[in-house]
Amino acid sequence: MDYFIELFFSGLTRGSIYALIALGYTMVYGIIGLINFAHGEIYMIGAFTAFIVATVLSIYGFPLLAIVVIAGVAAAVWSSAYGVTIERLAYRPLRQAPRLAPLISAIGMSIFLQNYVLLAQTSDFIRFPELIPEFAFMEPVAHIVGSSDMVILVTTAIVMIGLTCLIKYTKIGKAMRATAQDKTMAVLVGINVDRVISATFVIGSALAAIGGMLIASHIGQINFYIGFIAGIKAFTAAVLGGIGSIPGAVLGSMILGLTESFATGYVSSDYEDVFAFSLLVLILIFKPSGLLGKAEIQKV
Amino acid sequence: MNDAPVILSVEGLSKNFGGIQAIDSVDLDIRKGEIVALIGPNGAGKTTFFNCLTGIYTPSSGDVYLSNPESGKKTRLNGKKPNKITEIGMARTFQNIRLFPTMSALENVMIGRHCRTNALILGAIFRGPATRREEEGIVDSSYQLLKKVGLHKQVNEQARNLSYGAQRRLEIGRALATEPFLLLLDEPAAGMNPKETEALVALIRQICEEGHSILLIEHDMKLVMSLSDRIVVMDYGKKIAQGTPEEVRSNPAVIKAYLGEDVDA
Amino acid sequence: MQSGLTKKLLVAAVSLSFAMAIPVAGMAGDTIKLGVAGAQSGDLASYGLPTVKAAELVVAQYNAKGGINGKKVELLIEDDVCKPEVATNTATKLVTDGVHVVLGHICSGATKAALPIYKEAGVVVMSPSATAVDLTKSGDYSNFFRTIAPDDAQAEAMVNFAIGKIGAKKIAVIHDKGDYGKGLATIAKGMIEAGGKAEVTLFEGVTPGAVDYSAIVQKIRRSNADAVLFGGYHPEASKIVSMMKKKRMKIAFISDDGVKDDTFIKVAGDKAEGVYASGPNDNSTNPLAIAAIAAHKKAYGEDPGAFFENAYSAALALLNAIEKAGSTDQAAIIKALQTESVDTPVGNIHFDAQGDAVGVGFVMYQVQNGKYVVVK
Amino acid sequence: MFPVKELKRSALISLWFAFLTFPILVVKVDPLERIVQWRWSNMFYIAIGSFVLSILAKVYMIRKERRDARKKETAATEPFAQRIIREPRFLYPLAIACLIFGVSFPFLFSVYQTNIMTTALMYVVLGLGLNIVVGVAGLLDLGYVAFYAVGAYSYALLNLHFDLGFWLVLPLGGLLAAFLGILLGFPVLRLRGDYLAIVTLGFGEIIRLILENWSEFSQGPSGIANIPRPGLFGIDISFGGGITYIYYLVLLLVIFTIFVVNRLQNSRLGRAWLALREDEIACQAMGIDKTKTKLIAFSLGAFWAGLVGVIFAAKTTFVNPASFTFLESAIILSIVVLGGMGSIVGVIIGALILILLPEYLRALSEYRMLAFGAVLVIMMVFKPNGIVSTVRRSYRFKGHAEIEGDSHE
Repeated sequence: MDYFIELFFSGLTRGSIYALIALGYTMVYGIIGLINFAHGEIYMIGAFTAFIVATVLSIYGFPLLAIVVIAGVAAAVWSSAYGVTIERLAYRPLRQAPRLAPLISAIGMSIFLQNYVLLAQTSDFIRFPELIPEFAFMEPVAHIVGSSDMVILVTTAIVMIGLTCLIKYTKIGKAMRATAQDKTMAVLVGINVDRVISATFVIGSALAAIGGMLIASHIGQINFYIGFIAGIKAFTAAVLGGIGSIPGAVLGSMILGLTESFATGYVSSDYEDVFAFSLLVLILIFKPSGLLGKAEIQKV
Repeated sequence: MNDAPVILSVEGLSKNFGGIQAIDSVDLDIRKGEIVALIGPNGAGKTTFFNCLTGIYTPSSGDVYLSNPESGKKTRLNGKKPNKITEIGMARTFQNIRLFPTMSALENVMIGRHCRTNALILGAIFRGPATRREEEGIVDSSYQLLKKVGLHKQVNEQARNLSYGAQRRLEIGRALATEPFLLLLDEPAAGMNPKETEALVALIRQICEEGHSILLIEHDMKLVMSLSDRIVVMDYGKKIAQGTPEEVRSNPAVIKAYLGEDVDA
Repeated sequence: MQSGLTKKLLVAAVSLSFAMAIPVAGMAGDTIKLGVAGAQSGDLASYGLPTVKAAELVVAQYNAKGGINGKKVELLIEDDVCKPEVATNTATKLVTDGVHVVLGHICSGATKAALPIYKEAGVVVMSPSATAVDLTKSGDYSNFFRTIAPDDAQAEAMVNFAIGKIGAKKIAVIHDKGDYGKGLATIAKGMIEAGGKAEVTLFEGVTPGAVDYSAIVQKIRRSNADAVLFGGYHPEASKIVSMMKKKRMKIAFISDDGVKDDTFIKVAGDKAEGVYASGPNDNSTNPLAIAAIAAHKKAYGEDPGAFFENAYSAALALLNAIEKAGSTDQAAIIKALQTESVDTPVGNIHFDAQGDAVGVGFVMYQVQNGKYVVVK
Repeated sequence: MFPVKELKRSALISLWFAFLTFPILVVKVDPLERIVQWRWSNMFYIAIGSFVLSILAKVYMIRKERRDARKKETAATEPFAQRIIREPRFLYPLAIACLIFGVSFPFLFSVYQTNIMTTALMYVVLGLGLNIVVGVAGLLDLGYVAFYAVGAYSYALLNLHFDLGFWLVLPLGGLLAAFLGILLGFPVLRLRGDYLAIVTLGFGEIIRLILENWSEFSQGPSGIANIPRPGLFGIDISFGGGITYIYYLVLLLVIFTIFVVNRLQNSRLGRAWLALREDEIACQAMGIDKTKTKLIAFSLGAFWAGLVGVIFAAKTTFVNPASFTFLESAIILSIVVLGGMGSIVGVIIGALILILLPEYLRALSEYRMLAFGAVLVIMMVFKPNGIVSTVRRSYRFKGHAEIEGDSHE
């Protein structure tokens, strides 16, 4: 039973990280219908910014709590700045273009950002400072659930609730929902669609940055390539849950995380990704719009 | 007229979308050579009815049978795919025009010939005599159809560049290319000016005289009254009346359904 | 308008042919051309770039002395991204550019793809890091040498250490699914099973880049292993090691040369403490190694990366062989490599008939107080 | 000539970029030595660079607007490339010139150049194959590389275990890939757009992971070496000769592919694919069997990937799973989109650009991939429809010389 619980929590941790990244995918997709392949790179840049800021602060002798807060805020700010800039440069000019053009632009952006960080920083793996301390009260269960797992789970939960409130109750949230449903109508009722799209990129990027900081602190290392795999997985999770749906992204991420964890635990980690992708294919065969995605009724 | 063979028979057709009854046990027979109009206020379920007949939606209950007037072969359509139904001999046009926008007018019609021709990969690559003959046949008959719908001067024009009326006519031409014995027209006159509508009426008559039966949805009452042999009226998914134009015109249920709308216009 | 179009066409055609022709112009001149091939971009760049720097340092040193037999040494640096299909292009490019000897490639797969091309062209190749056993022992590649010991020698050192020194009875063999890691792990597994003194309780690959390794670590614990043998590189190793520490596991972690790298200690930090790794003989007191590292720090302002010493040694060995042979003829260089010993940062080495360096063996290291020290 | 307002805008842009790149580009930290390195010069370069670039971009925009305005006044003119393709008078001589150039290539250039060109031509075929799936039939396939891998491993494994020769495996590899295409296509082709994309991506990864992990079958990540090059009636060819030989082989395959794809596009099947891309519902209503037509496109595309896969194995003489990553699929897709979806000439140009570019960018060494990514973005932003758009065939009928609309846009 212990083993099961261990795997369960490890799956949840994974799922939470996927969820933080998947939300960005799903929000952007919901609004402009674009698979933002550069989103994984935003996550990576968030992690790098957090690393740089945290290290500088620790060299100047700041206390841990201040470091965590400032690094987190800085990561979110700069990731959002990158997100908005990418949208402005690589996606906005292509809004009227054929469907695949922004996709290729996104792939190009992803390659560019990877190499940008590679050149500006380093090709090597670097050690990420431990921003999450080992809590004493977690010690009895540390062999099952670590402190950082706990922090990740709690943070993700808080972020999810915050995001839901934001989208449900705030003005910008309502504008986002309106834009996602019908862009032309949104313009007609006086919503500044450009600003809504930018806001979407800001929120999505900030979430990814928080995810990047948490996971980097959890596994203790980063390099310029981490965004790619995490991005693909998170994207898979978003599609699994029904791309465009926010609860779907969370559900999909958790299912993906748990599947991988249990597949590793009970079958073999050799095929953990095979399980993940097979699950995706299976679910989509039976539910072609993902778990919580709206089944499109063809208007004829 | 009434002893002509029934080619389409719909028995108790119903369709619901998650609790909403879009069509409620509708019966309908169409005989060979008839022009039948389906009318009713907006949201009455006319287009849904079309979609159920043509296989785009699967009916929730009821049966649809299509009989080939020549061979007399009767086929149950429920659950058949749209392309199969077209192959059996029923073709349609769409309320909101669905042409292939970047393909030329001719190519749009040529697509209609698809289900009556056979060439596949090897034929396309080697382009043997049989394939070449078939291809010539496609081009030829498609051109004739364009001529029939009056678009032979716009053969190579991209469909999206055609005028609204021309697009509607092209859709009819494309549907005819599948050699249907029953043609379903969904608001063929929508958006046309009086002159265009007049030409359309003539075209529909001509098509009917050439042996195609026609079922059409239309809001233009003048067109409906002058063209149809029979009119079927739907409201809230139910068939509320049917009969000759005169019968329908004086039916109180119909007038009630159209409350305020000028039926005689 | 028509003539305008024709003219435009003509201009386009001419400029196109010029554009294609430019890179063809080879560099003339009487130099010795040392090619350096390996991953210099992409996710494996960190394994390939140190080799470039090593070559630059060695060549600068030679040229400062006036070159080899009066000829300057010229570097031809080409990226292969560690991909076989790119490696064949890289190799062809180097051969076309008239390369005399090649330092590289970095990955075994890319090396295997490139070697037939060098072989046809009569170019000697020496890799600082390609450890696949069949590169030398299959006898397929007479022109291949390396300054790193092959996987089987390393696997043997690791297994002997785990069973003999640590006294492990149950061993979990983990790898990174990669060419190097999985190859090594497979050999080690075979050795453990053939030896009969211990059993393999788990043999699995982890996914590089996965966001979390706790599931596999739990699985290792459940397998009741008393030692983990890991085949792969340091990023995965440090993730597993820190996860094991977090899960309060205290069993021995024994890894390979891909982990015996200071970057591992830098990345894993205090979690690295106590980790065992096999690596080339201890060179920390070797004056050449000390000098090479110092030169690197001076030139690039940082510590050298992976396989730097092997690459530095390979560059020295190649240039020394050319110097001793007095020519760039393949047979002469091979003969010199096999007969003439040379002092390098990895020791005094020469090469056996198969191409493996004699004098390069493996010893076990342990991380103690943030440094790798030899376990006696 | 340049308004002050624009200068101010450019200054703001340059400030923004200075801010944006600040942590990554300016600060470099060493957590162990506890050193912070402030590289202020980088910020300076970025500020200047983005200022100049934004001005250049603005100038370009202004000019483009003027040009567009002028275009509206005069008759719409087709782009240069388009006009060449539409006019047989130009197209045929150009095609013949290309052919002559292609045939004489190994004599004009070095072995290395020939080798690179071979790779580029292989991607031309891959691009044309994927073009059937994505460009013509409109099915977004992000796992195309899986079929490429199937071809490559067919040759590697069949040769290893059964000693089958290149010429026998060439069609076999194609057929195996096509078969796999059908097998995969059945369940997934009813998915729409982006869902299909992610499933094919997943499928591509599954194939790679199986090759990587199932060592008993595929020799795992260490790959299969010493795959023989194709023979020529039993004659052993030297290295340089071998490269030239494979070059001609691939050139032949390119010509064959162009021929076939061209014929397919103007056939009953090709029209059905296009129609499917434009409107699935209408397509079905016109009696086209959606599933069957999609399956044919999917497996035909796979067939080509399989063919090139076999050649890949023979050319590289070594295969391992690392050659078949998602990035490869992305590059082939980029070729199709960049060149112009559905256009044969476009795909050829796209492949030549995207494959030759990184090779000739070698001079930029470590900045190579950075430049590559930037080029992809810039090309898409300035030419979102690809370099060459599709040209549909026009038909002429006797006695109707006055047919309107002969000119396409």
